Amino acid sequence: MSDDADPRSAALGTEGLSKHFGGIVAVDEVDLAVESGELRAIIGPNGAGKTTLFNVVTHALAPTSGSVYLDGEDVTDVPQERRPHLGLARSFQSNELFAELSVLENVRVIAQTAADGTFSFSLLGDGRAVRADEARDILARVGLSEHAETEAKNLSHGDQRRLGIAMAIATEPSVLLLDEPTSGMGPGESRETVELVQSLQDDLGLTVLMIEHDMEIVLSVSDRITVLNRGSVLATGTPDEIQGDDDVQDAYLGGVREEL
Amino acid sequence: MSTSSSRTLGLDRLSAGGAAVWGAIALLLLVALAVEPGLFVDQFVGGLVYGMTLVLIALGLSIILGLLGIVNFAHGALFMLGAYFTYQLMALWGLPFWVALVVAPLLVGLVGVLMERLVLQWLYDEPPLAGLLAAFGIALMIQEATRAIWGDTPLSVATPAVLAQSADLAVTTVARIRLFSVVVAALVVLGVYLLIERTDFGLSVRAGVQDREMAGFLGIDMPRRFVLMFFLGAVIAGIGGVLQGTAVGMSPTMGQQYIIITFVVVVVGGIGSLFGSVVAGLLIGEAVFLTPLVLRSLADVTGVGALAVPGIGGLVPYLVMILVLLVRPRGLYGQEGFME
Amino acid sequence: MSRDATAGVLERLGAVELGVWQVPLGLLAVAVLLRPVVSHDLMLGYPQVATSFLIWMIIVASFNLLMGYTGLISFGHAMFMGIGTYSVAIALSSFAVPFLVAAPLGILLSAGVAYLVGRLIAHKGEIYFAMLTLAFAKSAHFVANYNPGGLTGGTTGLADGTMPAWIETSRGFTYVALGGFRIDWYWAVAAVFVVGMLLLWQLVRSPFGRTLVAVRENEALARAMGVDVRRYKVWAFTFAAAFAALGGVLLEINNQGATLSELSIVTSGNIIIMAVLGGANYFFGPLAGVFVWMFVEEYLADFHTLVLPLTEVPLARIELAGVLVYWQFFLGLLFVVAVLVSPREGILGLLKTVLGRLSARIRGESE
Amino acid sequence: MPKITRRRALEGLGAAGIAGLAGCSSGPGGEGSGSGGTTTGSTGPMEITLGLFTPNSGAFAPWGPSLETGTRLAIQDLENELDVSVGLEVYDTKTDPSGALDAMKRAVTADGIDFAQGGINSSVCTKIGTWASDNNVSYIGQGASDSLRGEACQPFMYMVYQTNHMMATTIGREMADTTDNWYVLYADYVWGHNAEQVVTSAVEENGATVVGKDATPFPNDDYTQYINNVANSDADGVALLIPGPDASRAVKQMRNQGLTDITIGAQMLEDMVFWGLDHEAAAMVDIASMGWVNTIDGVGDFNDRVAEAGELDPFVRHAKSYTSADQHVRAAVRAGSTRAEDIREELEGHEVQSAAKDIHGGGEMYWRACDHELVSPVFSATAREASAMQDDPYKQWFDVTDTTPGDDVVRSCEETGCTL
Repeated sequence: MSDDADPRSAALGTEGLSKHFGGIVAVDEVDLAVESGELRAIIGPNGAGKTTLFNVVTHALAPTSGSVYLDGEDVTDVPQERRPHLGLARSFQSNELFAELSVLENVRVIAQTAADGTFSFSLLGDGRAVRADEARDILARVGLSEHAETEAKNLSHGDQRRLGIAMAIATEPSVLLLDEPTSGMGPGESRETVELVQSLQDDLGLTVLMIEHDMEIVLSVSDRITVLNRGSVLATGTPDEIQGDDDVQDAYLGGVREEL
Repeated sequence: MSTSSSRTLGLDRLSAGGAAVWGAIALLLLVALAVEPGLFVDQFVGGLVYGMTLVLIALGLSIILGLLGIVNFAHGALFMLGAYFTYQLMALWGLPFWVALVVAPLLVGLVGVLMERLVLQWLYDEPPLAGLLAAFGIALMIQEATRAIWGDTPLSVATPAVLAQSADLAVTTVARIRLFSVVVAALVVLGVYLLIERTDFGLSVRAGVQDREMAGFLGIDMPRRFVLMFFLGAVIAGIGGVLQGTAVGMSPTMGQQYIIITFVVVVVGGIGSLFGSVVAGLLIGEAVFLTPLVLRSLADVTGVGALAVPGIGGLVPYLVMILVLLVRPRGLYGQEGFME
Repeated sequence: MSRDATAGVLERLGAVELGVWQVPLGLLAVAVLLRPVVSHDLMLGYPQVATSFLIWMIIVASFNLLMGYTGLISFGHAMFMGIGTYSVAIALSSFAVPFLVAAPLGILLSAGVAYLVGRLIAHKGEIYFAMLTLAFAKSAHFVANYNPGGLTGGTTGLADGTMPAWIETSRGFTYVALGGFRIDWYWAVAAVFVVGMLLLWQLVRSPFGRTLVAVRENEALARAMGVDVRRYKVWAFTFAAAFAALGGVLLEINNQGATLSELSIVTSGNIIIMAVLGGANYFFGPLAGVFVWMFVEEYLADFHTLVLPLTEVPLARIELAGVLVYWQFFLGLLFVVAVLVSPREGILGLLKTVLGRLSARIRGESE
Repeated sequence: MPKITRRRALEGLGAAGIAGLAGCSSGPGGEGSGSGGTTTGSTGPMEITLGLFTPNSGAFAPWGPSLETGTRLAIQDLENELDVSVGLEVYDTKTDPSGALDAMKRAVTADGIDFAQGGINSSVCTKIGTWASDNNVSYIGQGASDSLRGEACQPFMYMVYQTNHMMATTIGREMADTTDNWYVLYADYVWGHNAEQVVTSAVEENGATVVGKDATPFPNDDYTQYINNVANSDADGVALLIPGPDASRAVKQMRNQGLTDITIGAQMLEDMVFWGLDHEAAAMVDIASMGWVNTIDGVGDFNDRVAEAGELDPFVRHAKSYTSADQHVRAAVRAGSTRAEDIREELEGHEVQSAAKDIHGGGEMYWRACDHELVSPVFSATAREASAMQDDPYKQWFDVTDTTPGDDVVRSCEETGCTL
């Protein structure tokens, strides 16, 4: 069982994507084809290479071999900073912020970058005014309006994660990679965050690729699920298919159940 | 695929370029050897000795930087203190050199511990700049205190009789005190290697550096281990100071003079790699001693006198650093992701 | 406690709400008030030094574009200042090029060198970058010392024939004389200071400058979000060099020529110290840093030179002067304390905290 | 009524502190004239404020106090002998031209010094001397580089120290007489470069050969590679043109490395640099040219007075500072003015007759008009045997072997390139 679609025509596709660290194979010949508008969950045990896969897809790390496609374009060699401008955005597993800037400024700077490109000599005018309204809209959308002037580092953990999503949205993406958007949140907060992701996806027509641990969430919201194990794809399918897959049960879900 | 092939190609080009560089260097050295064989051997041995002196000073710095992440700008001041404590013990209190060789480094170690406990321990989680600036302030304080206690005028101690003459190495002669320094430096390097790589203590420190929280969970008392590592780094600086003070003499600015070149050694070697510091120290020592000779020989051979740039020796370490870092961004043996 | 970097100190002190005018007005106030304040008898007591203050303020502020706004620490910033100084001195003494032609050329040259060096090293890790700037600065120093073609004057530097014809000087007073006009050199520098600092301020408040701040805050995130971090760093480095050279060009007249100390590592170190002392997080931080540094140095150094005349009381001389000769000890202590409080806040940060607490207390009482 | 300034306030503070500690009240020093220009009052002594520029920090910091002591001794003598009151303001040059210039500007504009003296290294002398001349301030410096009385000479700048050329010519003869093949080690800065040129030509003019030379970084610790060069050459003599403690380091390392039988000739040696070293290393110096040494005949009680002041044992900088203050103040008194033009008129061609002449052994000393050089005798010296070195009450390690009249070795006016 795997992606049936052609990675070269999917919203986001990978073909034989691998990443080696010395002798360790962190990502092993991964083929993905995420269709436009799909919400794809990536699951797998710790150390399965999920975050590394994100890093390779976004070119935070150069792949050892293989290719990455975005809307049919081969973007394998496109540098990391160009990718958001091609519509590929991500959030991070740990809270990555411009810690000492205000929440608004965190989002605004990225909105400005989305408008100006990877580099721009805009030396005139007041930078704080550029795309500030758009940034406020995004904050309103993720429910951070009241914290707009707070320094990002002073936000609560959950709000920082939402700011991470807001920043990713500010790049005006078509494909959004979310690395454990609900980590460290309580059940209620997790639910709100997932709803936020879903509403954003609907409103903006996003394709979402999401690493998530909470199986309940994964099974309830995903269109399809890809299971990674030791760097390679174990299975891909709808939630029902994955739940019924014996390999997955053995390698992953079964283990989880036993632990529980 | 395209990625892999371009990457391999890049590596190929790099190693081809590297081979060309090494070839050119070898050729230049051969020219120098052919033109002035006797001097070449002298300078080669001299560079080795000088390099080991640099290694001795750089090693403590490298430990503190690599393991604790503190850019200890005060390391030069600790080195200087080693020399002045030697003066205090030998010239003022009349104790023999061998006592100073043991006692002075221990005293420097205590000063180091004081530094770490009072100031630097609060900066482990700050960006490297914070530690650097604080250490700079401490260096100023130590230097001024040294001026106040021992004065501005350069001082020296009598070289102990056994070490006072030169040693005949058949191909060249070297001051015995310098040779002694090399032996001590080698022993220190060996000792540090064994401590860090072969003992449980070293293992736990390395684990703690990788993941301090995890080490805390495992019940390893990291703060105490860090103090010990700082003590060790300071002691090594002190040993360097004793040897340098005895061989050359001391002045309140000697710390400043050495700290920058020592940083160059650590950076060329690659931050976080003790082995890199050793290699870089020797490399820079040789470069400082052989470059002027090579240029002079080249000037002789080609007849272009302008090639023998006077005073180039002082610039050589920096040129080596530029070259090494442009080819290998993390220095010779630097770890990926460390201090970047 | 907001540590956001661009807003001026006035707003931070909660003094006046001046909006966009606060920085221009603040700069004007510095230019107008500095000399009377500095030359007050109970301060430094002599007006000429105020000119040096302004020039160093430009230079340190240019460094803070790197350290405070982009998060790049350069150990070789003096090199870019020195290129400006030497360019003008060489142009005047060896080629009889007019100052007003040489100065822009010097600034361009400095920016050009910075651009090339930046392309090579701006993407390196923090410590590697710092050490490489040091290496390039050492090389520049070496070249000037080597005195190629007799242009740089080696260790003597350049003094003869380095002054433009329109500078008049007599017993320490310097004037700019242009077509019958004669104004004090201070006001000429003050005008350049205000214009230059306004340009720098516009640079840091512009969209470009805001992106630099994002790079400082989180380089990896900025890159992931679509910022070409390396190019921004290269251009920040280039602009910083241009402003440093602007200061260097003024220094050429102020110091009557060029000497090796304008290229030395010690000078680079002093620039860092001044930036940190004042507070790298504030636009006015470097200005405060220059003020404090020059003031502390002169003030403390005076204690020992002044008490020395009383040699007839040797014991007392040791008691007082003996300690203050080592005033740098206290400078070191100040540094350690400043870093322990916060390495990026400096004097202005401390001041702000103290005033903030005070005003909170006052407000608390009135409520 | 004197203005209350910060400096005066601090001075008062210092005085009060001292009074409290020592239990005696002693007012602050002279008020200073503050006016510049002519200061002869209708009554009372002539008041002069002298600005001293001395390296209290930087590479030459160890020298700092000696300039002040020498100056103070001269002021004592002048005030005893003449109807004059001399105030002294001391400034730190930081061994740095820019730092020295800042101090000079302040001294002239704010503290109202009448004239200036001091400065050791040539770059500092050039910087503050040029500025002083441009601003009509008289200045006597202590640099030894020939450029200071050559292309860089200035109308109101004077030099009290014998030049590199004078000392090299003196020592060059002796070096060539002693042995034939010389290796030159010179410090890589302006004085060293100048010394290298003059010593090389002096050695070669006298029939010996310079077989090799190296520019050594300054300051520098490790001389091994240069010593290797010396050892590998045919040289049987090494000319040390290295100032400060670096010279002593080089000698010590030569001894450690076993290069003990080589002849060492030192240009413009200042014995003080050896005093941190053991006797044996200093004893290796065979030939030295010196501007002054404390074993000159006829020095009188100068040595004792310096030793009493306590900071450093008497050496050349004490004598040169004494001479500077002595000559400057006397010129002003003779002229009845401190204007730079008037002092220039008094100094040019003036023959020294004061105590400054006695402490230099009584040989002829005069201010040459064409380049403002104080033409004075050059001393040749050699180190004593280690056992014969005297340490108490002050260090006497070197003996004068010969005294060469200044006129015999000074460059002719045409050769200097100075056009005053």
